[in-house]
Amino acid sequence: MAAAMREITYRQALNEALAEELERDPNVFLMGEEVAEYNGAYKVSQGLLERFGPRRIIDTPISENGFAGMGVGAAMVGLRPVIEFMTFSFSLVAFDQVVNNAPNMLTMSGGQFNIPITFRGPNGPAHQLGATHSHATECLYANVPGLKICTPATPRDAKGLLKTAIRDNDPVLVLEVELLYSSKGMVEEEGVELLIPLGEAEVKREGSDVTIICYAQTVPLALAAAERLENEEEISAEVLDLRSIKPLDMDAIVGSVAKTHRVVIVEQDRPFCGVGAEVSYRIQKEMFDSLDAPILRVAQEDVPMPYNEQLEKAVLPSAEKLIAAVKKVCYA
Amino acid sequence: MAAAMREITYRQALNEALAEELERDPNVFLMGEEVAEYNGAYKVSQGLLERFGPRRIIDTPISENGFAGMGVGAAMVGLRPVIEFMTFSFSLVAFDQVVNNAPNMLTMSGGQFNIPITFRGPNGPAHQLGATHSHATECLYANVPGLKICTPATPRDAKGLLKTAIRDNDPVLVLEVELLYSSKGMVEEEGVELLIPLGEAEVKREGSDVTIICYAQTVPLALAAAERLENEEEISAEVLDLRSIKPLDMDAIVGSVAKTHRVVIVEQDRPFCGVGAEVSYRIQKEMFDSLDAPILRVAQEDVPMPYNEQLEKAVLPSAEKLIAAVKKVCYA
Amino acid sequence: MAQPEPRDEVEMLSSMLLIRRFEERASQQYQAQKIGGFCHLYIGQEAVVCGAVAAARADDYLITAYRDHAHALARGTSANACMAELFGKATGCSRGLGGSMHYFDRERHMYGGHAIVAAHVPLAVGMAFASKYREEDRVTLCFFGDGAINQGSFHEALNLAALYKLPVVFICENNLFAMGTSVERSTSLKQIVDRAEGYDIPGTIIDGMNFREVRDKLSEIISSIRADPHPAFAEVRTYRYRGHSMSDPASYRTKEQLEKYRLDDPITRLRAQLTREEKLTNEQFDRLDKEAKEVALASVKFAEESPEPPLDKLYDYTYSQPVGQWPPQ
Amino acid sequence: MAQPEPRDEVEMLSSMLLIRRFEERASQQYQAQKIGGFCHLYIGQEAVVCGAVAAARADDYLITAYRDHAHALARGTSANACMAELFGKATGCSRGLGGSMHYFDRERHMYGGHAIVAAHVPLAVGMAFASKYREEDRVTLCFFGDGAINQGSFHEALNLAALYKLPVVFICENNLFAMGTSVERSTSLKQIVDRAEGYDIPGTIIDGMNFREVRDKLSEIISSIRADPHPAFAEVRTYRYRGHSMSDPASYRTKEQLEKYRLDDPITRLRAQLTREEKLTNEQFDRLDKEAKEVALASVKFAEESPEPPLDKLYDYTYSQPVGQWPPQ
Ligand SMILES: Cc1ncc(C[n+]2csc(CCOP(=O)(O)OP(=O)(O)O)c2C)c(N)n1
Ligand SMILES: Cc1ncc(C[n+]2csc(CCOP(=O)(O)OP(=O)(O)O)c2C)c(N)n1
Ligand SMILES: [Mg+2]
Ligand SMILES: [Mg+2]
Repeated sequence: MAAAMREITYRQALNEALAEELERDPNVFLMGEEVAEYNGAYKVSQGLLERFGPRRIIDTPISENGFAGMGVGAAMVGLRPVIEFMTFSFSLVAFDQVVNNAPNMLTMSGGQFNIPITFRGPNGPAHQLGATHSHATECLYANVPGLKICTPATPRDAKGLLKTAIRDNDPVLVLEVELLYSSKGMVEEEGVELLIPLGEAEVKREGSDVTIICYAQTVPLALAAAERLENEEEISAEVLDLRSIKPLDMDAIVGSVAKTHRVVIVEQDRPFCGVGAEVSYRIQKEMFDSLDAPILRVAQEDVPMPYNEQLEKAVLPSAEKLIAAVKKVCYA
Repeated sequence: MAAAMREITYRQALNEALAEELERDPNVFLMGEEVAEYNGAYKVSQGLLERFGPRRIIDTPISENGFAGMGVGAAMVGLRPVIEFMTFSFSLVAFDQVVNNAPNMLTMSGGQFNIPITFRGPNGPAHQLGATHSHATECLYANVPGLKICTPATPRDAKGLLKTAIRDNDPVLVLEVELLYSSKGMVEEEGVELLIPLGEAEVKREGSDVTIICYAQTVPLALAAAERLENEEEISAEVLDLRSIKPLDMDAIVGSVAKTHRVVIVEQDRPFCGVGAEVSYRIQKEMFDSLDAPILRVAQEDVPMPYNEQLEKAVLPSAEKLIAAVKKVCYA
Repeated sequence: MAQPEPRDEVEMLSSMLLIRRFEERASQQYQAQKIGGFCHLYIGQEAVVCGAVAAARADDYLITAYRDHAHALARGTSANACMAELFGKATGCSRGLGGSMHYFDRERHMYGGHAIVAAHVPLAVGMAFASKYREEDRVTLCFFGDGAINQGSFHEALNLAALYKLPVVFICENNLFAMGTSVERSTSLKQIVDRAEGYDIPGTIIDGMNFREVRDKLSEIISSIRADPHPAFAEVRTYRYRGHSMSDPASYRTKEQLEKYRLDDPITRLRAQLTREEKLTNEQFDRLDKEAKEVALASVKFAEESPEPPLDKLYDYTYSQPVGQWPPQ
Repeated sequence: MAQPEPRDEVEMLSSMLLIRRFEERASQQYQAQKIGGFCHLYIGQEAVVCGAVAAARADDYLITAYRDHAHALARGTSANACMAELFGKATGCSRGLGGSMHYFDRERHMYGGHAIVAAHVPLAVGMAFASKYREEDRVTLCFFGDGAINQGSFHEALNLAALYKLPVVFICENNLFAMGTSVERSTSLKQIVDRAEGYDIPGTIIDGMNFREVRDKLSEIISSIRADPHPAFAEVRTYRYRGHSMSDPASYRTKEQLEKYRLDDPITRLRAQLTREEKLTNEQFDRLDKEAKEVALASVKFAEESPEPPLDKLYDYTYSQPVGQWPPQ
């Protein structure tokens, strides 16, 4: 990129995206639990109440189904709501609104009502929050036609994807990563219009022996593993960050796999009917003959998340598990 | 089977399963909308109120989240609830109870509380019910650890699986098929204890050229297609009915594919992160070298279900689509 | 506030007639299997939506559940567009994609047609939020049944509306039954209107068989909301003559009960009021009814002759703008 | 009903002391990063659960939200098991798998420990349903916060409990805040107890800083329920001294407010009542407090020395019986 860059946190990047879009479009508002006076449970909305006032930064009771539905209704009459779920684990009590009302309205009304809404918040396991608070919802929502889903892993992607989501005329879920809120990365200076299209993956690291497909939490994990594979195993791994789960960037996937002929998918969700299952189906369908090994996935173990730290670690995907899988597909 | 058989409907089979288990175990009760005085929206619970009384056959208000949660609570203290969702499309408003409370309790309590509950009702598209009423939820629930999911396609499987589900000590979803309620099939005489284990697929038709993997609605469809393939294309298709989505009977799948080396999955749900994706991942992982063609899936089109009959037909999997896919994998 | 002109009442009477004749045709066509899916008839409840529409402004937002034919017709959606929707035709008010339960008419501020019980109540609150956000004096009319008040989304929506003081009237069409379940068997209250107390929302009971009472009481409520935005709750007592849906024999209620309400028929009642006041002659009424029947009949012909929605547009209604690599090849 | 013996009150006082000292240790260990995840302290609210437990029978069902340490301790779960749970150890009351928000103790009829706001309220109704189904005279005590009453599951649960006349006491621990949101900003009511009117459930306001008032008013309610099963609602007014969770500075409230409640401290208050009545000497109190501190301190040592849950049991808690081909290889 030509534009001058500076280093900011993932949290700051999201905050800038919200501020810029609130500034740009008077129809944009932010609604959710603790987003205003508390400045956000994870401080993503820091300072927005002060800057934009209580008309546009709105605290809600603990009524996810209610305020998610309010967002859909407001979107039907021309506003562009940004609905924050304190975490997407709590979106499960609003599941019907997100799955039925937001994405079906356009079809059910014969094209009369598109729903320009953004649902955002942290998604996936954080650290020792236990079974009810660790849900990775991307595969649940990806199954639903009419939704778009992006999963930023870097500050730059976080800012660019959230801005794009807010401008999109259909429902978009921006699934953030709690454990990355404080992570830093280079992002274009404020004022530079940063829009990253939905449905475009990005090669985060070039490689030739194997393609590691990742997103969100598993991107830093994949990059670390790739380093170690380079140094310890002389395996050159290409790290492809999906960035969007839906639509899925098959061109980028095919492009990389055509080069490497080997694939490991590392995902933050649970395995059964997860993102890895979908991606692997598509790859084997399109590239059956150019695959030199079965596609392997590294996902959560298929158990409710335990609180205990060691057990949680054992459930989650890890660099070790990923490296083992890569070595398997490389017969190394 | 040695036991004498008679022909009954899928509806009748479910009704017998409920009656037999209510008879056998005083802790079993049936709760849901219109299950008692109305004899069930689809008449599955016909006559049960009269026979077992209002203490055990309980009508509820339209409060799915509430009565699903009641079921979980009652199960915590030793009852064995059977919760009817009028359709699983309405289970989406109870999603949190089914996904968080029922399957997580055993883990969160360190093994103190198992939840012997059965959630049952029709699932998947019926006929022209539109986007909100046509959800196929199997892949959403299959992603959740701690749940078991079965999908009977015949009266015999319906009776045997529902009885097993009610006796299971953990949460089981019995996903029925509205369009099959009036279909008939041979079932052991009443009194013969019919229990079909969860996690056991069944070959519904032997074949040698290709394995068609199906379940629920798509079983009759697959059998019809297999007939036509035999007659019109001289392709011998083996039809494998999964019967349970979770646990998945990989032994049966591997056994069939080892013979045919070709697979088409025909599923009633939506494609993205659906059952077909999971099954295809597992097959290519286990049997990469014995596959002679990419695995293909035939699922719903990835759009909200339209009301119009022709468009609905175009969205749904069909014998035509299945035959085309089979011919592709057979290079026919 | 000022009584609307009698002209309006005659107009609303023919609107009620059209709704009834339209649905009689619809039920006939359903039996002839020209119509698929679920079909819920409104016959008997006509005074409720017509009274509300008479009390409201044409640009007030209106949203309801799946028993929605009347709500579109009362707002002026043509019988042709409504019947075509039942036939699943491209000329339907939802282009044949929504069906009986999902009527929409953006132009007439009819926001559906929603089939998940009570899931549209939060939508109504969001629409009212938008009016307040934009400082418009629009009021949102949110219709739902007696069965809807036991859903969580109803509860969350009412608390939110009260908390934010939003301009919305929650209109509970209490027809005594949710499918086969009577109100006493679904709700732990002597009267539904009391539920509004749990949110400090003012509640009113209205006789839903009496057009004038519905119109006048809602007029008062709506103008008080326009003056100063706040939510209000109306329990409108009415009755559906037919079963819950076309497949329901309604054996859970007595002939006597049905007869009692038929004697109180909203159309007969308004007609009587108007004739007594010499604002309507029998001839005029017969003409109105004849017109309604003709319009309904014509709508069937229109629907039959209308084209199916094009198959090649299958993927055009999932997203409103082109989406990268979707649909997958 | 007859006043419990003074002995009981002294016992409950030490129970309150143990809760406080235990949580002071827990907060210290959390800062030392021996404890992970979220940790919500109950300090200041001790009289609520202790009053309820004193009013109830040991076999009455008890269930609460995630601020649950006190509910287990008051029911007799050992400080060791509670502290070990925070440390994620195999000796914890949930074997280290549940953590702070998910305490369970089947033996003592403590049914959790639930972290999704209000999602446990329907569970409580199901437990009460089971008692009635089995014709037991057990009462279910369901605790939840002021923030929980705006969730749909709360609403559906209360209507169901009232409809089926189930023996359950809904105990709203109103500590004025849900995280940073005060009750006025979350609920459209002057007083929370009024929400019970929307279900025809009898409601009572209780001073949650006064152990005796909590015990006596709940005793009355519980015995009336035992005599004739029905739901009841109690708004118990209390205050949490600490932030919402360990990470919350609680800058949304004033020092003055906190001080006001500290002056009304439930432990100091019960102590004063007992000493005034010469049922407790200062020496006795100091001994009780010393004991509580020792037990809390010992629980830390116990937790530290306890084993981690075995890794090879990772798959043993997903299903309670062996499952065909699961886990997949
Ligand atoms: C969440 C949900 N549960 C169940 C249903 C099935 N259902 C459709 S209409 C209905 C009864 C609704 O009754 P009421 O609200 O009184 O409206 P009415 O039919 O009387 O107009 C039920 C149970 C549904 N559509 N949505
Ligand atoms: C459905 C849901 N939404 C949001 C949260 C996050 N959350 C946890 S506790 C809490 C506040 C609850 O306050 P209250 O009910 O008053 O209980 P208190 O913390 O005061 O004991 C919130 C918003 C959650 N756990 N579940
Ligand atoms: Mg009704
Ligand atoms: Mg509180």
